[in-house]
Amino acid sequence: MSDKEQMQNLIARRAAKELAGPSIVNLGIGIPTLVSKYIDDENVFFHTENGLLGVADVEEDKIDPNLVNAGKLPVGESIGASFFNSAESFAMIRGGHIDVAILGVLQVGQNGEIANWAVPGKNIMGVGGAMDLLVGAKKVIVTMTHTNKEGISKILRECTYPITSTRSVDMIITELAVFEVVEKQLKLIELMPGVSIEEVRAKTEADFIY
Amino acid sequence: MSDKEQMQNLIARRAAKELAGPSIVNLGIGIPTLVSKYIDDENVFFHTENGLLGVADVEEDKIDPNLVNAGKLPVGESIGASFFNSAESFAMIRGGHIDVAILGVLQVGQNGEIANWAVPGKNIMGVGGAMDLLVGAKKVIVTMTHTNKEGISKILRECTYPITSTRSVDMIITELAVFEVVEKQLKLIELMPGVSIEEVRAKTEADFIY
Amino acid sequence: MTKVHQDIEAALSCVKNGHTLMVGGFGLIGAPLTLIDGLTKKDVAGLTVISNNLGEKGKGLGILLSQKKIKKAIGSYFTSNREVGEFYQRGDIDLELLPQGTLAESMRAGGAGIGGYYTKTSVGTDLAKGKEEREINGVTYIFEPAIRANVALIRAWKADTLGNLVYYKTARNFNPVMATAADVVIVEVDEIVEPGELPPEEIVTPHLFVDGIIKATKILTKEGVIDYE
Amino acid sequence: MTKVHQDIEAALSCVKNGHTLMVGGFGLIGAPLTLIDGLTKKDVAGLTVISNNLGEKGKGLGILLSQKKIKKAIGSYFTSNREVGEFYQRGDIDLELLPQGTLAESMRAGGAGIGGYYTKTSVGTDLAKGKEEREINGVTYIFEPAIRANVALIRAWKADTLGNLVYYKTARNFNPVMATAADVVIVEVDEIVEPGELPPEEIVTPHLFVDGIIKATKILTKEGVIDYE
Repeated sequence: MSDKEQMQNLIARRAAKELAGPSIVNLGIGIPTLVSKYIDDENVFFHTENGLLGVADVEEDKIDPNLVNAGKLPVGESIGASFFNSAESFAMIRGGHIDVAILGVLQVGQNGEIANWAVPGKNIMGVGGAMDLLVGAKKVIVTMTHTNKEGISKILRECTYPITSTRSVDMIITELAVFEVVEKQLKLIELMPGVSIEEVRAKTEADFIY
Repeated sequence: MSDKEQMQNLIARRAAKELAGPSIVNLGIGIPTLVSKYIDDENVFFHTENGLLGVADVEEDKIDPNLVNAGKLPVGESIGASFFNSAESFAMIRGGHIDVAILGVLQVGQNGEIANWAVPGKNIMGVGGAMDLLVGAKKVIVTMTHTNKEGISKILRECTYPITSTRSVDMIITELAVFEVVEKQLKLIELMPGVSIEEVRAKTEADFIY
Repeated sequence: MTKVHQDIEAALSCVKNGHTLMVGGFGLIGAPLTLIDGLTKKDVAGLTVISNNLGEKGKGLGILLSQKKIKKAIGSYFTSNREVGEFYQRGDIDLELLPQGTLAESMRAGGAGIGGYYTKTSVGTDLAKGKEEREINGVTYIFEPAIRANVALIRAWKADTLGNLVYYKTARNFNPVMATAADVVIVEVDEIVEPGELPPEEIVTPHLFVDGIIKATKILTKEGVIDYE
Repeated sequence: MTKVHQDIEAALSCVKNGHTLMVGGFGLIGAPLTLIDGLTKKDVAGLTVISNNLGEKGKGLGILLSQKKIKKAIGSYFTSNREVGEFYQRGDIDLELLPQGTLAESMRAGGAGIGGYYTKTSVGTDLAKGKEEREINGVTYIFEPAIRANVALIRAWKADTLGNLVYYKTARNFNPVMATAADVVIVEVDEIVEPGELPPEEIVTPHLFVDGIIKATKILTKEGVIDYE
């Protein structure tokens, strides 16, 4: 594994600890997709908005081009899985039938609002299911690298990119720390192994309670 | 057959002439239910709003208590039939996917509006799918006895009972005559066998073109 | 984890005084007869019942009505039980009458996170009185709000132990819609099977909608409702 | 009567200049690749395409874009085809971006005779700008109008000759919804069977929604899209 992959897996493994069955979990594209590897609870069921409850890993030789997740990556189906159409799938999401959504983001504000679909100055070209998941999932967990490629904090006082929802996420997990969002404020609840609070402070623009 | 049954079958047989495949037809309770007996076109498909496309007659010894039409009467299913839920069924109706609805009524006004769900002075207790069919079906045909038990015209200048819809029906078939509704006016297009225009005039309160 | 209840009291422990219940079925067809029978034996009052009709007199939900456990009913066709009219005349029940399609659509909206919607159905009739009108692309619609319930009691044909459901013929009717629109969904079924026995493409109600499962002991036959062991 | 077309030109004769088309699929998965290929060979222009995305560059709907047959696209995720951005920059295409759930729900409304509806999705974001807000039971929603099309081009797994459809795994996606929301619905399928071969309880799209059927000749495999005889 590359350093980057190790970091992503560290974050995904920590996110997996938040999941306990029975629960219905929707995993976004990127780091969230890795979370299922670390789940060994048969009562955690994965939902993908393109129309499947019961997403499972798939072996290379069993790949079916017509069985994919929301990132269009090949997946398998678990025992007891079901397929449904896009309107039904988003009815589940908006209707409050998804317990946890785990999402990647571009930015988080210190009020817990996120931006993960558009960058100012670029064409607004894609939103997918992000806004639906934000308004519909009972709990939203963000998994993200703490800083961008330039080393600049992605946890900001305020999102500078267009927000995805006025709903605050519930938890933020990075390679440095875990935050809860309580009454629109960030609260650091855990440092990742070997990370100091000084390092988190230095790499976080947002104010947070500790 | 009793006189009443003969009259009902006369009306139903005439209504059946209006149906030619390919078409999707919803039959109401009462006389409309009899129409399917007189259809011998395999491309006329019967829809019932409780969730079946492909209603067929059923023999006494094959009755299934869980296979009924909207009048809760036992029916059969044709080859190529499908079942769906009530929301899907009314989505079909409202969404314009039903070609013809054949309905019974209490009254018709001379503008073609009908009343078939409530009687003044009695509790308003039931409406069922009548209002949905009126707004959704491409063509609505009324089958009815020309007069009520007291011999009074049911085709009135104006409905005195609460109307089912502001949409006028397209055709009215009684044991005496067939009317089309053209631009909110009744037009007599056919006398039933052995019936004189004088008899129709005498038994019809509404104005009509002939 | 299992969603399968062994006794009816446990299955119905989620139903509390004053609750709003959705109850599946078109008349007795597809109605959760076992759960309804359980309700008639449960000490509960002040219920609001959302169901197409209130059974027939002395049958299905009709028994619950006779027991005066229902304070309000929302449905499309109460005519099938003449006792509803008697209760209404005496002021012993509130009624809300909706066109059948509006009833179904409002539940679907409630289950799908839709706050309300515009329908053509009932525009210009007595059932639209007091309802907001809106013209969209030259057509007049009325606003209808979403409906939800505390508990839905439904009937299906088969459930796997996860709660995936399939339905039998026209006993499907309102059941799959109600399964989406209540905080707690309890289903009675003719048969309980293992996960994997219902093909993924054929499942009508995915298990995320279902909270409790019980085997039906009341069955609708040509001769009426019978007990089944 | 048969709905089965033998050649692609006949199947696509319903598509006219300036039409609004719904095209099924989530990327290439479940997309009507045969019908799209037919469109690339048809002399047609000024289309509005409603589809989750516009394929990839040079694939699926991406070809149609390159051919400048699309004047407007309504979808949720155009990012998968970078050429869409280039066209947009040059003013060669109009885009309407909707959240994926709103896209699906608006089509469902269009097919179900619903004029419009209120959703929580996108409230307070740039995608809600200019849209009517309404509070219902203390929650803020925005109004979204129904969407319909002149023609829907979809893909299913099996059709019987009446037009009843079933779908394969996640190739289902938008296809069943689009089947309800267009004046003319043309489906391509892997297999055409006789009426009665699809069990009545398992049919996903009843035949009343379907106008034309054609056997697919373009198939998505692990290695990409291939021709199939």
